[in-house]
Amino acid sequence: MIEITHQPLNPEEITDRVRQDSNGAVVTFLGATRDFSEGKRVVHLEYEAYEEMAYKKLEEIRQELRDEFGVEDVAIAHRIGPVDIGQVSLVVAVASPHRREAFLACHEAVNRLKQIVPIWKKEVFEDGAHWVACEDHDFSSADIAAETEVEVLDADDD
Amino acid sequence: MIEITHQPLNPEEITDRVRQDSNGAVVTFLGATRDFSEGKRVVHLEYEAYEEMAYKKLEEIRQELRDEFGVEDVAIAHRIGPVDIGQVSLVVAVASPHRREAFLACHEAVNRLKQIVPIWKKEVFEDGAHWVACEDHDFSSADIAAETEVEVLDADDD
Amino acid sequence: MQLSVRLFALYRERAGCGLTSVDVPEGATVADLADAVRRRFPSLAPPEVQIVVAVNEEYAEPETVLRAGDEICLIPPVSGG
Amino acid sequence: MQLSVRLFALYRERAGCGLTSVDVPEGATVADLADAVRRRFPSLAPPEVQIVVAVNEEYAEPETVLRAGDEICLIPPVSGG
Repeated sequence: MIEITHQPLNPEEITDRVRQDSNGAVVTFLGATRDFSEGKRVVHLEYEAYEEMAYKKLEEIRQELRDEFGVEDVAIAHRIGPVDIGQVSLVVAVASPHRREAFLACHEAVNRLKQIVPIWKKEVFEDGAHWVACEDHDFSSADIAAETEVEVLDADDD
Repeated sequence: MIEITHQPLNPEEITDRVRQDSNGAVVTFLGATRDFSEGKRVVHLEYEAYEEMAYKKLEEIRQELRDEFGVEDVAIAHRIGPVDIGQVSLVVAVASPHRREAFLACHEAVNRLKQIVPIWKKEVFEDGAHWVACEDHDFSSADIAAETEVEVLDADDD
Repeated sequence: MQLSVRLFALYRERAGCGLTSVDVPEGATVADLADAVRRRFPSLAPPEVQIVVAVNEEYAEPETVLRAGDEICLIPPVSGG
Repeated sequence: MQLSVRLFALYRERAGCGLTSVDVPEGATVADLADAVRRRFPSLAPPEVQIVVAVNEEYAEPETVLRAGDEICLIPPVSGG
Protein backbone atom coordinates (compact mmCIF):
# COMPACT_ATOMS: atom_id res chain seq x y z
CA MET A 1 0.00 0.00 0.00
CA ILE A 2 1.32 3.37 -1.04
CA GLU A 3 -0.46 6.57 -0.19
CA ILE A 4 0.12 10.30 -0.49
CA THR A 5 -2.53 12.19 1.37
CA HIS A 6 -3.49 15.55 2.87
CA GLN A 7 -5.10 13.77 5.80
CA PRO A 8 -3.45 12.94 9.13
CA LEU A 9 -1.78 9.53 9.03
CA ASN A 10 -2.92 6.60 11.15
CA PRO A 11 0.26 4.62 11.93
CA GLU A 12 -1.54 1.70 13.51
CA GLU A 13 -3.84 1.18 10.54
CA ILE A 14 -0.89 1.42 8.13
CA THR A 15 1.12 -1.07 10.21
CA ASP A 16 -1.81 -3.49 10.31
CA ARG A 17 -1.83 -3.64 6.53
CA VAL A 18 1.53 -5.43 6.42
CA ARG A 19 0.83 -7.88 9.24
CA GLN A 20 0.28 -11.50 8.27
CA ASP A 21 0.48 -14.75 10.20
CA SER A 22 3.66 -15.70 8.34
CA ASN A 23 5.44 -12.49 9.40
CA GLY A 24 7.19 -12.71 12.75
CA ALA A 25 8.63 -9.19 12.53
CA VAL A 26 7.11 -5.80 11.79
CA VAL A 27 9.20 -2.63 11.76
CA THR A 28 7.47 0.74 11.54
CA PHE A 29 9.13 4.09 11.02
CA LEU A 30 7.36 7.32 11.91
CA GLY A 31 8.78 10.60 10.69
CA ALA A 32 7.47 13.47 12.80
CA THR A 33 7.84 17.23 12.72
CA ARG A 34 10.52 18.40 15.15
CA ASP A 35 10.14 21.53 17.24
CA PHE A 36 13.64 22.82 16.47
CA SER A 37 15.75 22.72 13.31
CA GLU A 38 19.35 23.85 13.48
CA GLY A 39 18.59 25.66 16.69
CA LYS A 40 15.59 27.59 15.38
CA ARG A 41 12.03 27.07 16.59
CA VAL A 42 9.87 25.58 13.85
CA VAL A 43 6.27 26.81 13.64
CA HIS A 44 5.15 24.09 11.27
CA LEU A 45 6.18 22.24 8.12
CA GLU A 46 4.67 22.26 4.69
CA TYR A 47 5.06 19.36 2.30
CA GLU A 48 4.50 19.45 -1.42
CA ALA A 49 4.62 16.51 -3.84
CA TYR A 50 4.72 15.84 -7.55
CA GLU A 51 2.19 13.16 -6.83
CA GLU A 52 2.10 11.17 -10.07
CA MET A 53 5.85 10.71 -10.08
CA ALA A 54 6.07 10.26 -6.30
CA TYR A 55 3.71 7.28 -6.48
CA LYS A 56 5.82 5.82 -9.26
CA LYS A 57 9.06 6.28 -7.31
CA LEU A 58 7.56 4.81 -4.15
CA GLU A 59 6.53 1.75 -6.16
CA GLU A 60 10.10 1.55 -7.42
CA ILE A 61 11.32 1.53 -3.84
CA ARG A 62 8.95 -1.33 -3.02
CA GLN A 63 10.43 -3.26 -5.93
CA GLU A 64 13.97 -2.49 -4.73
CA LEU A 65 13.10 -3.88 -1.29
CA ARG A 66 11.69 -7.01 -2.89
CA ASP A 67 14.85 -7.49 -4.95
CA GLU A 68 17.32 -6.63 -2.23
CA PHE A 69 15.74 -8.06 0.92
CA GLY A 70 13.00 -10.37 -0.34
CA VAL A 71 10.33 -8.47 1.60
CA GLU A 72 6.84 -8.37 0.12
CA ASP A 73 4.84 -6.59 2.79
CA VAL A 74 5.60 -2.89 2.65
CA ALA A 75 3.36 0.10 3.30
CA ILE A 76 4.44 3.70 2.76
CA ALA A 77 2.25 6.71 3.50
CA HIS A 78 3.34 10.34 3.20
CA ARG A 79 1.28 13.27 4.35
CA ILE A 80 1.47 16.50 2.37
CA GLY A 81 0.29 20.04 3.07
CA PRO A 82 0.84 21.70 6.45
CA VAL A 83 2.01 19.42 9.28
CA ASP A 84 2.16 20.69 12.86
CA ILE A 85 4.95 20.03 15.36
CA GLY A 86 4.87 16.48 16.73
CA GLN A 87 2.60 15.24 13.96
CA VAL A 88 3.53 12.39 11.69
CA SER A 89 4.46 13.15 8.07
CA LEU A 90 5.73 9.71 7.06
CA VAL A 91 4.91 6.13 7.96
CA VAL A 92 6.89 3.21 6.54
CA ALA A 93 5.90 -0.27 7.71
CA VAL A 94 7.72 -3.43 6.66
CA ALA A 95 6.86 -6.96 7.75
CA SER A 96 8.82 -10.12 7.08
CA PRO A 97 9.22 -13.60 8.55
CA HIS A 98 12.42 -12.56 10.37
CA ARG A 99 13.51 -9.28 11.91
CA ARG A 100 16.77 -8.55 10.11
CA GLU A 101 15.16 -8.04 6.70
CA ALA A 102 12.36 -5.95 8.20
CA PHE A 103 14.81 -3.58 9.92
CA LEU A 104 17.14 -3.23 6.93
CA ALA A 105 14.34 -2.83 4.40
CA CYS A 106 12.48 -0.23 6.47
CA HIS A 107 15.63 1.83 6.99
CA GLU A 108 16.52 1.56 3.32
CA ALA A 109 13.00 2.61 2.29
CA VAL A 110 13.29 5.82 4.30
CA ASN A 111 16.77 6.55 2.95
CA ARG A 112 15.67 5.98 -0.64
CA LEU A 113 12.52 8.05 -0.18
CA LYS A 114 14.67 10.99 0.88
CA GLN A 115 16.89 10.53 -2.19
CA ILE A 116 14.54 9.93 -5.11
CA VAL A 117 10.91 10.71 -4.32
CA PRO A 118 9.77 14.16 -5.53
CA ILE A 119 8.41 15.45 -2.25
CA TRP A 120 9.57 18.70 -0.70
CA LYS A 121 9.61 19.99 2.84
CA LYS A 122 9.43 23.66 3.77
CA GLU A 123 10.33 24.66 7.30
CA VAL A 124 8.33 27.63 8.52
CA PHE A 125 10.03 29.60 11.29
CA GLU A 126 8.73 32.55 13.28
CA ASP A 127 10.77 34.92 11.10
CA GLY A 128 10.75 33.24 7.70
CA ALA A 129 10.72 29.95 5.88
CA HIS A 130 12.96 27.84 3.68
CA TRP A 131 12.84 24.73 1.53
CA VAL A 132 14.99 22.03 3.11
CA ALA A 133 18.12 20.75 1.30
CA CYS A 134 18.16 23.68 -1.14
CA GLU A 135 21.22 25.42 0.28
CA ASP A 136 23.04 24.96 -3.03
CA HIS A 137 20.34 27.14 -4.56
CA ASP A 138 21.19 30.17 -2.42
CA PHE A 139 22.50 33.04 -4.52
CA SER A 140 25.97 34.09 -3.40
CA SER A 141 26.94 37.76 -3.25
CA ALA A 142 29.13 37.07 -6.33
CA ASP A 143 26.05 35.86 -8.22
CA ILE A 144 24.15 38.97 -7.22
CA ALA A 145 27.03 41.31 -8.20
CA ALA A 146 27.26 39.59 -11.61
CA GLU A 147 23.51 39.89 -12.06
CA THR A 148 23.64 43.64 -11.20
CA GLU A 149 26.50 44.21 -13.62
CA VAL A 150 24.52 42.62 -16.45
CA GLU A 151 21.63 44.93 -15.69
CA VAL A 152 23.94 47.99 -15.66
CA LEU A 153 25.45 46.97 -19.02
CA ASP A 154 21.96 46.43 -20.41
CA ALA A 155 21.01 49.91 -19.26
CA ASP A 156 24.10 51.37 -20.97
CA ASP A 157 23.08 49.69 -24.21
CA ASP A 158 19.65 51.30 -24.29
CA MET B 1 9.02 2.33 30.07
CA ILE B 2 9.65 -1.36 30.55
CA GLU B 3 6.86 -3.83 31.03
CA ILE B 4 6.41 -7.59 31.29
CA THR B 5 2.76 -8.47 31.25
CA HIS B 6 0.24 -11.26 30.75
CA GLN B 7 -2.07 -8.84 28.95
CA PRO B 8 -2.24 -8.25 25.16
CA LEU B 9 0.15 -5.48 24.11
CA ASN B 10 -1.03 -2.18 22.65
CA PRO B 11 1.71 -1.17 20.17
CA GLU B 12 0.28 2.28 19.53
CA GLU B 13 0.13 3.20 23.17
CA ILE B 14 3.68 1.91 23.74
CA THR B 15 4.94 3.87 20.72
CA ASP B 16 3.24 7.04 21.95
CA ARG B 17 5.24 6.87 25.15
CA VAL B 18 8.52 7.59 23.37
CA ARG B 19 7.21 10.38 21.12
CA GLN B 20 8.34 13.89 21.90
CA ASP B 21 8.43 17.10 19.88
CA SER B 22 12.23 16.91 19.73
CA ASN B 23 12.16 13.43 18.18
CA GLY B 24 11.88 13.41 14.42
CA ALA B 25 12.14 9.63 14.15
CA VAL B 26 10.31 6.79 15.86
CA VAL B 27 11.09 3.15 15.07
CA THR B 28 8.82 0.43 16.44
CA PHE B 29 9.44 -3.29 16.30
CA LEU B 30 6.63 -5.79 16.74
CA GLY B 31 7.45 -9.42 17.28
CA ALA B 32 4.47 -11.60 16.43
CA THR B 33 3.71 -15.31 16.60
CA ARG B 34 4.23 -16.99 13.22
CA ASP B 35 1.93 -19.68 11.92
CA PHE B 36 4.78 -21.99 10.87
CA SER B 37 8.17 -22.76 12.44
CA GLU B 38 10.63 -24.87 10.49
CA GLY B 39 7.82 -26.11 8.31
CA LYS B 40 5.53 -27.17 11.15
CA ARG B 41 2.19 -25.54 11.93
CA VAL B 42 2.32 -23.74 15.28
CA VAL B 43 -0.81 -23.88 17.42
CA HIS B 44 0.30 -21.17 19.81
CA LEU B 45 3.30 -19.99 21.80
CA GLU B 46 3.87 -19.86 25.51
CA TYR B 47 6.29 -17.43 27.11
CA GLU B 48 7.75 -17.68 30.56
CA ALA B 49 9.96 -15.11 32.29
CA TYR B 50 12.16 -14.81 35.34
CA GLU B 51 10.53 -11.47 35.84
CA GLU B 52 12.72 -9.81 38.46
CA MET B 53 15.88 -10.46 36.46
CA ALA B 54 14.20 -9.77 33.11
CA TYR B 55 13.26 -6.25 34.27
CA LYS B 56 16.84 -5.72 35.39
CA LYS B 57 18.29 -6.94 32.08
CA LEU B 58 15.86 -4.83 30.06
CA GLU B 59 16.97 -1.78 32.05
CA GLU B 60 20.57 -2.73 31.25
CA ILE B 61 19.68 -2.77 27.57
CA ARG B 62 18.17 0.72 27.87
CA GLN B 63 21.43 1.87 29.42
CA GLU B 64 23.45 0.23 26.62
CA LEU B 65 21.35 2.08 24.04
CA ARG B 66 21.96 5.35 25.85
CA ASP B 67 25.72 4.72 25.94
CA GLU B 68 26.04 3.42 22.40
CA PHE B 69 23.54 5.50 20.43
CA GLY B 70 22.67 8.40 22.74
CA VAL B 71 18.98 7.53 22.64
CA GLU B 72 16.89 8.30 25.70
CA ASP B 73 13.40 7.43 24.61
CA VAL B 74 13.00 3.66 24.66
CA ALA B 75 9.99 1.52 25.53
CA ILE B 76 10.09 -2.26 25.73
CA ALA B 77 7.08 -4.45 26.48
CA HIS B 78 7.06 -8.24 26.47
CA ARG B 79 3.96 -10.34 26.80
CA ILE B 80 4.19 -13.64 28.67
CA GLY B 81 1.85 -16.60 28.98
CA PRO B 82 0.04 -18.06 25.96
CA VAL B 83 0.18 -15.98 22.75
CA ASP B 84 -1.93 -16.94 19.74
CA ILE B 85 -0.81 -16.90 16.11
CA GLY B 86 -0.56 -13.39 14.68
CA GLN B 87 -0.57 -11.78 18.11
CA VAL B 88 2.19 -9.52 19.33
CA SER B 89 4.59 -10.84 21.98
CA LEU B 90 7.15 -8.00 21.90
CA VAL B 91 7.06 -4.27 21.26
CA VAL B 92 10.24 -2.18 21.19
CA ALA B 93 9.85 1.52 20.40
CA VAL B 94 12.79 3.92 20.11
CA ALA B 95 12.55 7.62 19.32
CA SER B 96 15.39 10.01 18.61
CA PRO B 97 15.96 13.33 16.85
CA HIS B 98 17.28 11.56 13.73
CA ARG B 99 16.40 8.25 12.14
CA ARG B 100 19.73 6.44 12.03
CA GLU B 101 20.08 6.14 15.81
CA ALA B 102 16.45 5.09 16.17
CA PHE B 103 16.83 2.26 13.63
CA LEU B 104 20.15 1.00 15.00
CA ALA B 105 19.10 1.22 18.64
CA CYS B 106 15.77 -0.53 18.06
CA HIS B 107 17.44 -3.37 16.15
CA GLU B 108 20.14 -3.69 18.80
CA ALA B 109 17.53 -3.75 21.58
CA VAL B 110 15.77 -6.72 20.00
CA ASN B 111 19.07 -8.54 19.39
CA ARG B 112 20.21 -8.00 22.97
CA LEU B 113 16.84 -9.00 24.38
CA LYS B 114 17.15 -12.34 22.62
CA GLN B 115 20.67 -12.79 24.02
CA ILE B 116 20.49 -11.80 27.67
CA VAL B 117 16.93 -11.43 28.96
CA PRO B 118 15.66 -14.49 30.86
CA ILE B 119 12.47 -15.05 28.88
CA TRP B 120 11.65 -18.37 27.23
CA LYS B 121 9.47 -19.31 24.32
CA LYS B 122 7.76 -22.64 23.90
CA GLU B 123 6.36 -23.57 20.53
CA VAL B 124 3.27 -25.72 20.79
CA PHE B 125 2.60 -27.85 17.70
CA GLU B 126 -0.31 -30.12 16.95
CA ASP B 127 1.77 -33.15 17.91
CA GLY B 128 4.01 -31.83 20.66
CA ALA B 129 5.89 -28.83 21.97
CA HIS B 130 9.44 -27.67 22.51
CA TRP B 131 11.38 -24.87 24.13
CA VAL B 132 13.05 -22.76 21.46
CA ALA B 133 16.89 -22.58 21.23
CA CYS B 134 17.33 -25.60 23.52
CA GLU B 135 18.54 -28.02 20.86
CA ASP B 136 21.87 -28.39 22.68
CA HIS B 137 19.86 -29.82 25.56
CA ASP B 138 18.56 -32.76 23.54
CA PHE B 139 19.87 -36.04 24.87
CA SER B 140 21.77 -37.91 22.18
CA SER B 141 21.46 -41.69 21.85
CA ALA B 142 25.03 -41.89 23.26
CA ASP B 143 23.89 -39.97 26.37
CA ILE B 144 20.98 -42.34 26.80
CA ALA B 145 23.18 -45.42 26.34
CA ALA B 146 25.66 -44.06 28.93
CA GLU B 147 22.82 -43.33 31.31
CA THR B 148 21.46 -46.84 30.90
CA GLU B 149 24.91 -48.30 31.49
CA VAL B 150 25.29 -46.32 34.72
CA GLU B 151 21.95 -47.64 35.88
CA VAL B 152 22.99 -51.18 35.00
CA LEU B 153 26.27 -50.73 36.90
CA ASP B 154 24.37 -49.27 39.85
CA ALA B 155 22.12 -52.29 39.76
CA ASP B 156 25.18 -54.56 39.75
CA ASP B 157 26.55 -52.82 42.83
CA ASP B 158 23.42 -53.42 44.83
CA MET C 1 7.37 23.35 -30.42
CA GLN C 2 5.53 24.56 -27.37
CA LEU C 3 6.18 22.59 -24.19
CA SER C 4 4.39 22.86 -20.85
CA VAL C 5 6.64 22.82 -17.82
CA ARG C 6 5.53 22.29 -14.22
CA LEU C 7 7.50 23.78 -11.36
CA PHE C 8 7.44 22.60 -7.77
CA ALA C 9 8.38 23.88 -4.33
CA LEU C 10 11.38 26.25 -4.47
CA TYR C 11 11.12 26.66 -8.26
CA ARG C 12 7.38 27.29 -8.11
CA GLU C 13 7.90 30.00 -5.51
CA ARG C 14 10.85 31.60 -7.28
CA ALA C 15 9.09 31.60 -10.65
CA GLY C 16 5.87 32.80 -9.07
CA CYS C 17 3.93 30.12 -10.96
CA GLY C 18 3.57 26.36 -11.04
CA LEU C 19 3.06 25.97 -14.77
CA THR C 20 4.73 27.73 -17.68
CA SER C 21 5.09 27.16 -21.36
CA VAL C 22 8.28 27.57 -23.42
CA ASP C 23 8.95 27.45 -27.11
CA VAL C 24 11.93 25.32 -28.17
CA PRO C 25 13.05 24.08 -31.60
CA GLU C 26 12.33 20.52 -32.73
CA GLY C 27 15.09 18.26 -31.46
CA ALA C 28 15.62 20.36 -28.34
CA THR C 29 17.10 18.53 -25.38
CA VAL C 30 16.36 18.63 -21.66
CA ALA C 31 19.36 20.96 -21.27
CA ASP C 32 17.96 23.32 -23.93
CA LEU C 33 14.61 23.37 -22.17
CA ALA C 34 16.15 24.07 -18.78
CA ASP C 35 18.11 26.96 -20.34
CA ALA C 36 14.93 28.38 -21.85
CA VAL C 37 13.08 28.25 -18.55
CA ARG C 38 16.05 29.85 -16.75
CA ARG C 39 16.15 32.69 -19.25
CA ARG C 40 12.53 33.38 -18.47
CA PHE C 41 13.07 33.13 -14.70
CA PRO C 42 16.67 34.15 -13.96
CA SER C 43 16.09 33.92 -10.20
CA LEU C 44 15.26 30.19 -10.37
CA ALA C 45 18.75 29.01 -9.42
CA PRO C 46 22.32 30.33 -9.35
CA PRO C 47 24.23 29.74 -12.63
CA GLU C 48 26.43 26.97 -11.19
CA VAL C 49 23.42 24.81 -10.23
CA GLN C 50 22.27 22.19 -12.69
CA ILE C 51 18.49 21.93 -12.61
CA VAL C 52 17.07 18.41 -12.46
CA VAL C 53 14.30 17.71 -14.95
CA ALA C 54 11.73 14.91 -15.00
CA VAL C 55 10.24 13.83 -18.31
CA ASN C 56 7.14 11.66 -18.24
CA GLU C 57 7.58 11.00 -14.51
CA GLU C 58 11.19 9.85 -14.78
CA TYR C 59 14.46 11.68 -14.10
CA ALA C 60 15.94 12.67 -17.46
CA GLU C 61 19.52 13.17 -18.65
CA PRO C 62 20.44 16.64 -20.03
CA GLU C 63 20.94 15.19 -23.54
CA THR C 64 17.50 13.55 -23.70
CA VAL C 65 15.59 14.83 -26.72
CA LEU C 66 12.11 16.16 -26.00
CA ARG C 67 8.95 15.55 -27.95
CA ALA C 68 5.67 17.44 -28.17
CA GLY C 69 3.34 16.32 -25.42
CA ASP C 70 6.08 15.28 -22.99
CA GLU C 71 5.17 15.83 -19.34
CA ILE C 72 8.02 18.01 -18.10
CA CYS C 73 8.72 19.08 -14.52
CA LEU C 74 11.59 20.93 -12.87
CA ILE C 75 12.61 19.11 -9.69
CA PRO C 76 14.39 21.04 -6.95
CA PRO C 77 16.40 18.98 -4.41
CA VAL C 78 13.94 16.58 -2.79
CA SER C 79 13.42 16.48 0.99
CA GLY C 80 10.52 14.22 1.83
CA GLY C 81 10.23 12.25 5.03
CA MET D 1 24.08 -24.71 53.97
CA GLN D 2 20.61 -25.07 52.47
CA LEU D 3 20.06 -23.08 49.25
CA SER D 4 16.80 -22.52 47.38
CA VAL D 5 17.05 -22.88 43.63
CA ARG D 6 14.42 -21.77 41.11
CA LEU D 7 14.08 -23.53 37.77
CA PHE D 8 12.49 -22.08 34.67
CA ALA D 9 11.08 -23.27 31.37
CA LEU D 10 12.87 -26.40 30.10
CA TYR D 11 14.53 -27.02 33.49
CA ARG D 12 11.26 -26.55 35.36
CA GLU D 13 9.55 -29.06 33.10
CA ARG D 14 12.38 -31.60 33.19
CA ALA D 15 12.73 -31.37 36.97
CA GLY D 16 8.98 -31.43 37.42
CA CYS D 17 9.18 -28.51 39.82
CA GLY D 18 10.01 -24.81 39.78
CA LEU D 19 11.68 -24.60 43.16
CA THR D 20 14.01 -27.00 44.91
CA SER D 21 16.40 -26.91 47.80
CA VAL D 22 19.90 -28.35 47.90
CA ASP D 23 22.39 -28.79 50.70
CA VAL D 24 25.95 -27.69 49.84
CA PRO D 25 29.01 -27.14 52.09
CA GLU D 26 30.05 -23.61 53.13
CA GLY D 27 32.24 -22.15 50.38
CA ALA D 28 30.43 -24.03 47.63
CA THR D 29 30.59 -22.47 44.20
CA VAL D 30 28.05 -22.03 41.45
CA ALA D 31 29.57 -25.09 39.76
CA ASP D 32 29.16 -27.15 42.95
CA LEU D 33 25.55 -26.10 43.21
CA ALA D 34 24.82 -26.93 39.57
CA ASP D 35 26.36 -30.37 40.12
CA ALA D 36 24.20 -30.93 43.17
CA VAL D 37 21.03 -30.00 41.31
CA ARG D 38 22.00 -32.21 38.38
CA ARG D 39 22.58 -35.16 40.67
CA ARG D 40 19.06 -34.73 41.97
CA PHE D 41 17.59 -34.29 38.45
CA PRO D 42 19.79 -36.26 36.02
CA SER D 43 17.45 -35.55 33.13
CA LEU D 44 17.95 -31.78 33.41
CA ALA D 45 20.61 -31.56 30.67
CA PRO D 46 23.06 -33.83 28.86
CA PRO D 47 26.47 -34.11 30.58
CA GLU D 48 28.27 -31.96 27.99
CA VAL D 49 25.98 -28.96 28.58
CA GLN D 50 27.10 -26.33 31.06
CA ILE D 51 24.08 -25.02 32.94
CA VAL D 52 23.89 -21.24 33.29
CA VAL D 53 23.16 -19.97 36.78
CA ALA D 54 21.95 -16.57 37.93
CA VAL D 55 22.79 -15.40 41.42
CA ASN D 56 20.89 -12.43 42.82
CA GLU D 57 19.49 -11.61 39.37
CA GLU D 58 22.86 -11.59 37.63
CA TYR D 59 24.60 -14.20 35.48
CA ALA D 60 27.26 -15.85 37.63
CA GLU D 61 30.58 -17.49 36.81
CA PRO D 62 31.05 -21.18 37.79
CA GLU D 63 33.70 -20.24 40.36
CA THR D 64 31.50 -17.69 42.17
CA VAL D 65 31.18 -18.63 45.84
CA LEU D 66 27.62 -18.82 47.14
CA ARG D 67 26.28 -17.49 50.40
CA ALA D 68 23.24 -18.37 52.45
CA GLY D 69 20.23 -16.40 51.28
CA ASP D 70 21.46 -15.99 47.69
CA GLU D 71 18.68 -15.93 45.11
CA ILE D 72 19.70 -18.73 42.75
CA CYS D 73 18.07 -19.65 39.43
CA LEU D 74 18.98 -22.11 36.70
CA ILE D 75 18.67 -20.39 33.32
CA PRO D 76 18.09 -22.51 30.21
CA PRO D 77 18.99 -20.91 26.84
CA VAL D 78 16.86 -17.75 26.55
CA SER D 79 14.52 -17.20 23.62
CA GLY D 80 12.40 -14.11 24.21
CA GLY D 81 11.06 -11.91 21.47
